[in-house]
Amino acid sequence: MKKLINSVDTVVADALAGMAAAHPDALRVDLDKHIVYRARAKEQGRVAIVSGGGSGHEPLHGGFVGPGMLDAACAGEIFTSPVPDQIIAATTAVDRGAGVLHLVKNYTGDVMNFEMAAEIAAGSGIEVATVVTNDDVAVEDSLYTAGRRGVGVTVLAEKIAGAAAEQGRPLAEVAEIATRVNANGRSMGMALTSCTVPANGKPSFDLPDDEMEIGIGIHGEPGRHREKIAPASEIAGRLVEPILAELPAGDGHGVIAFLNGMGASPLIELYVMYHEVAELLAARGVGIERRLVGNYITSLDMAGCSLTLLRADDEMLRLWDAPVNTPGLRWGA
Amino acid sequence: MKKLINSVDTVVADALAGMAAAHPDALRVDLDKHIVYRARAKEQGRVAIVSGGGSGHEPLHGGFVGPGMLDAACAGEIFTSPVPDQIIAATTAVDRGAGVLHLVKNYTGDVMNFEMAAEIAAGSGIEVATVVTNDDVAVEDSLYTAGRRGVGVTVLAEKIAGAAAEQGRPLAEVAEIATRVNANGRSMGMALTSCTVPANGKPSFDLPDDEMEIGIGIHGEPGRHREKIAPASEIAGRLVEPILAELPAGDGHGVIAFLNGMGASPLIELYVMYHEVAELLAARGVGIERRLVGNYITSLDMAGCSLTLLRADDEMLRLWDAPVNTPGLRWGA
Amino acid sequence: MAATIGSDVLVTWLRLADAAIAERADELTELDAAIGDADHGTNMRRGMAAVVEAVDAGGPGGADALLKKAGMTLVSTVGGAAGPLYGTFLLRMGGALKDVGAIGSTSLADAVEAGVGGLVARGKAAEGEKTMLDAWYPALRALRGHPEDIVAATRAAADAAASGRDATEPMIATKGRASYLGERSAGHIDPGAASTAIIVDALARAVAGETA
Amino acid sequence: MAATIGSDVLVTWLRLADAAIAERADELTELDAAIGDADHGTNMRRGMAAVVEAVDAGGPGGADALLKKAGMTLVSTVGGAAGPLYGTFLLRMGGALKDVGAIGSTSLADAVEAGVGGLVARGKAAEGEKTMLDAWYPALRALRGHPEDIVAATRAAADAAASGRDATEPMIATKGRASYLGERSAGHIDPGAASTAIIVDALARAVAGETA
Ligand SMILES: Nc1ncnc2c1ncn2[C@@H]1O[C@H](COP(=O)(O)OP(=O)(O)O)[C@@H](O)[C@H]1O
Ligand SMILES: Nc1ncnc2c1ncn2[C@@H]1O[C@H](COP(=O)(O)OP(=O)(O)O)[C@@H](O)[C@H]1O
Ligand SMILES: [Mg+2]
Ligand SMILES: [Mg+2]
Ligand SMILES: [Mg+2]
Ligand SMILES: [Mg+2]
Repeated sequence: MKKLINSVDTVVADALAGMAAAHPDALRVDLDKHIVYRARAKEQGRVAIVSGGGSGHEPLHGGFVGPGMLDAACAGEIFTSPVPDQIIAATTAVDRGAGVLHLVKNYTGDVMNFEMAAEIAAGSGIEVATVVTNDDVAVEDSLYTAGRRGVGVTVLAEKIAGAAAEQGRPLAEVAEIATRVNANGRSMGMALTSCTVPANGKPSFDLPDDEMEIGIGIHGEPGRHREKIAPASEIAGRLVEPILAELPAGDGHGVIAFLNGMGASPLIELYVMYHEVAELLAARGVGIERRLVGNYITSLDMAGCSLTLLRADDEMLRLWDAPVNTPGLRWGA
Repeated sequence: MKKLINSVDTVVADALAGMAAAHPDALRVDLDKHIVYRARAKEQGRVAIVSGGGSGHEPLHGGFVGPGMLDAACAGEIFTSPVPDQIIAATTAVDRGAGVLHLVKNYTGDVMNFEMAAEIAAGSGIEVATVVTNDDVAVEDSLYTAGRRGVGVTVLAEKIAGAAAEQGRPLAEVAEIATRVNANGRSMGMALTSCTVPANGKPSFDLPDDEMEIGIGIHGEPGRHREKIAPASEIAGRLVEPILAELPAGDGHGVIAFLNGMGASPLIELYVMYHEVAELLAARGVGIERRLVGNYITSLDMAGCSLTLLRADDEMLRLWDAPVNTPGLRWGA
Repeated sequence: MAATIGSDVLVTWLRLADAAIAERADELTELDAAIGDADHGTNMRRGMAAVVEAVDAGGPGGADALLKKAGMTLVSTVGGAAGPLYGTFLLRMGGALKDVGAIGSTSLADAVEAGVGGLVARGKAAEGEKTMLDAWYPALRALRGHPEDIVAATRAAADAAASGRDATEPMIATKGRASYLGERSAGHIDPGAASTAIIVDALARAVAGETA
Repeated sequence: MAATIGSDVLVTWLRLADAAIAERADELTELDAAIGDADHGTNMRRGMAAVVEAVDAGGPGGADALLKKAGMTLVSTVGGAAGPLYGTFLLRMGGALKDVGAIGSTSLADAVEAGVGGLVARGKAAEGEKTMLDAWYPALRALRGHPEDIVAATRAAADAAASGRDATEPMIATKGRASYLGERSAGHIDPGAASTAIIVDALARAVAGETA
């Protein structure tokens, strides 16, 4: 295992210290509890948004803390959801009297820890709403299983709900918009290589030099199946087709197309992939209203990419265009 | 070799098509000549800046085209400088009557191709000034050699000179500022893995599982020496010390600290590295005025990082803080 | 043949469990790498170490208080699925021992049953979904088989947990991360069932008189 | 024993050089991977293919026009160090052949000397710095050794270029990318010297009557 780290036990703490040092004017990092806050809290009377999850997906979530997006992010250990104490502390700190939205990716651990925290926070008089993202079409959705994973749509939900909160909308509305984003967004990912969890010290799965995994998540879980590596144009098809098969038609609205890198695939390759995705969507008659290409929700040092399509109505687009000023996503501000 | 590409011959063309598709409102890409332009040219009477170089360093240079930074970027083949025809076409297209600055990284090929282009452009009546960056302390500077490589400082020079050009300063002043940035900036890089040039199909150098290269450039050149992998804190020392040994004292001004990823190292590791760098600089009494952490000048799929320190006077800091709105770097706009 | 145990044995249990988990953490992580996210051993080691630290720090005795403190510590330090699950298990188990003085086989089984009820309430899984429940349920049934002999009961429970762990190998997961793999989850032992087998074995050893 | 050649032989030269470079492009790239940036073979293959395409497209004949067209094509298609260098070489070589009718050994040597002068003017390197100059200078000296026999002269030049190429192996580079490696550049053949040896060999074969 080759990584720029000090030791497997201090990766998360060291990276948070680095974030604090890199963004002293924008962020305040609780290095004890592993919580990233905005340097300046938003005004009283506004809904706050707290997210969080295991580390290893940077810039998600800490990099999305700032005006127009999150109020706080709780960083768990690598691929391990944060604990209720962190979530309660963050929720209490950012509540401006208008309630707090918990944006949670659908993993058993994340859901349970946020659930415990929300129960306790509610008990202390803070209004908490929870929206769970579950956009990964690689996983079958069923009442009888853990359901689909929350992946790329989380970034879009954090941005769009964040803008709604910034406008002063009430908690129920902010939660409704986040729910709507999740309901209209679908994702699919693929990997050229496994990631290596530091504490494990070796790749989570072995992948021969001429094969790729299709349908991977963001935690080094192997995918749904394996096949020979293929040109970018074919890989684009493996991502676009299953998404379109499950994407709500949504009154023929166009999409926000989000081509995401898994951490170790360079931007030049992500642009190659985005070109193929855009061509495919054009051929399928799907209009692209907005685009995002880059490493936003990663899986440590995995090479590969994921595609998220969000069928976006006019309100979502307006909120998407609203100013955002975070280390990981910034425009209009 | 595992890459998200269609074929080794079309990587650059496909990636440029992807850039065009990903940023239709911000960029205009000449897919024939491989030149990235701003969607809206700047006003008449302003100095324009053209840069460029081999591809494989994304977002450099095309991702830095936009208000506050470059006017055009010429994309060569992978690791191969652009040809004079491209540079002449870009120079002619962006000249707004106030002359054009060529920002060139110090590699024999880049220097010669820009030189030929500048001769021809000057012949057709366009005022051209050239600033060559050469900040890599891994390479000895000598009158009798090819000299130091241009690496990380190029990003800072593009930003700072870009802001000066935006303010309407004359060509000589813009060139002087770029020269000053280069003169006061130094860099040092290291690699955990080699990159793989697509047409070569295998890593440019072999590196055992427990070794790293110190003093690498951005083209998969092996470094100056090889050693056992070490904790981030020690790696930080390998970068900081040789830079400080050659960094101008500059009236005790603080620095802009730029911790750059080589393409395949995830952000969590870059933050870990930045933390160590910041601690070391504090211990050495070097004030950090501004910081930039991320993948900005990459070397395909190489894992590793480089550090650039720029001894920044007040004018440089003001220009650094000025609005910039490009796909790769954006603030205040 | 001991008929009852005191809370000192539960302290020993937690210490033995900590040591066994620490020793086998890499194995647990490797099981999790195959069908999950390669953190179960790291998570459990961190949590059990914190539990022993909390126990060492002392405080009001009694099985009830001890297990509640241990449960709260797991909830606060583990995260992921295992934190809330094992944490809730111990919290409920402690609750069930509230007014029990000397703990016999039946009251221990009642307490484990309360713990398992907590697991189901939290995780909403059932037996046969390839989770830690597939080790806990057999363990509970085995405990009930020896109402008079807590040593035999816990030894039988440990053996049953181990068999339950092995029985998860061919299962196709429908809960937890392994469910994302669908049919590819078959052929691997569930990491949570494996950690449960370790923990129940530590219980049997503590009850049998092993010291930590 | 031919005493002179016409521009048709130069066309054959370019074609043979294209074929030989294409065939050995991977080898050149591998040499460049060791001490440069792994693109020399790709660059040269792209450039020579474009040269042959330009030659095929026809246009005004004559050694002068032919080599200028080839040089401009290299400048416009290769990039990197090799594009301006080989491009300038051919431009200057063409210029030197401007008013030469039938090309004899001496006028060929004069033209190559003009080309080498272009390399030095562009690249500001000297012999012994581990660049293509270390193949060109020996080739030029060998050419001058057979003023009456252009076949023998070019064959000697090709052999000298090959020896010059091999002699770059122990050198420590002070120009070009390999210079970044300092002492680690020793032990590797310079890729530009290797491509030069291929190109001079193609010249000798064309002059000896080989067809493309
Ligand atoms: N819904 C559930 N009910 C019971 N046990 C579960 C459930 N989901 C997961 N588990 C158990 O948790 C174990 C995984 O724990 P761990 O790896 O620490 O958490 P995470 O899956 O969040 O990384 C699984 O092996 C399984 O035994
Ligand atoms: N200053 C120079 N003078 C002469 N030849 C040079 C000089 N610099 C580099 N070269 C030659 O160019 C070759 C490299 O060409 P190429 O790989 O195509 O360009 P680049 O170095 O830009 O990638 C070297 O092997 C060397 O022979
Ligand atoms: Mg986990
Ligand atoms: Mg090159
Ligand atoms: Mg796990
Ligand atoms: Mg080269």
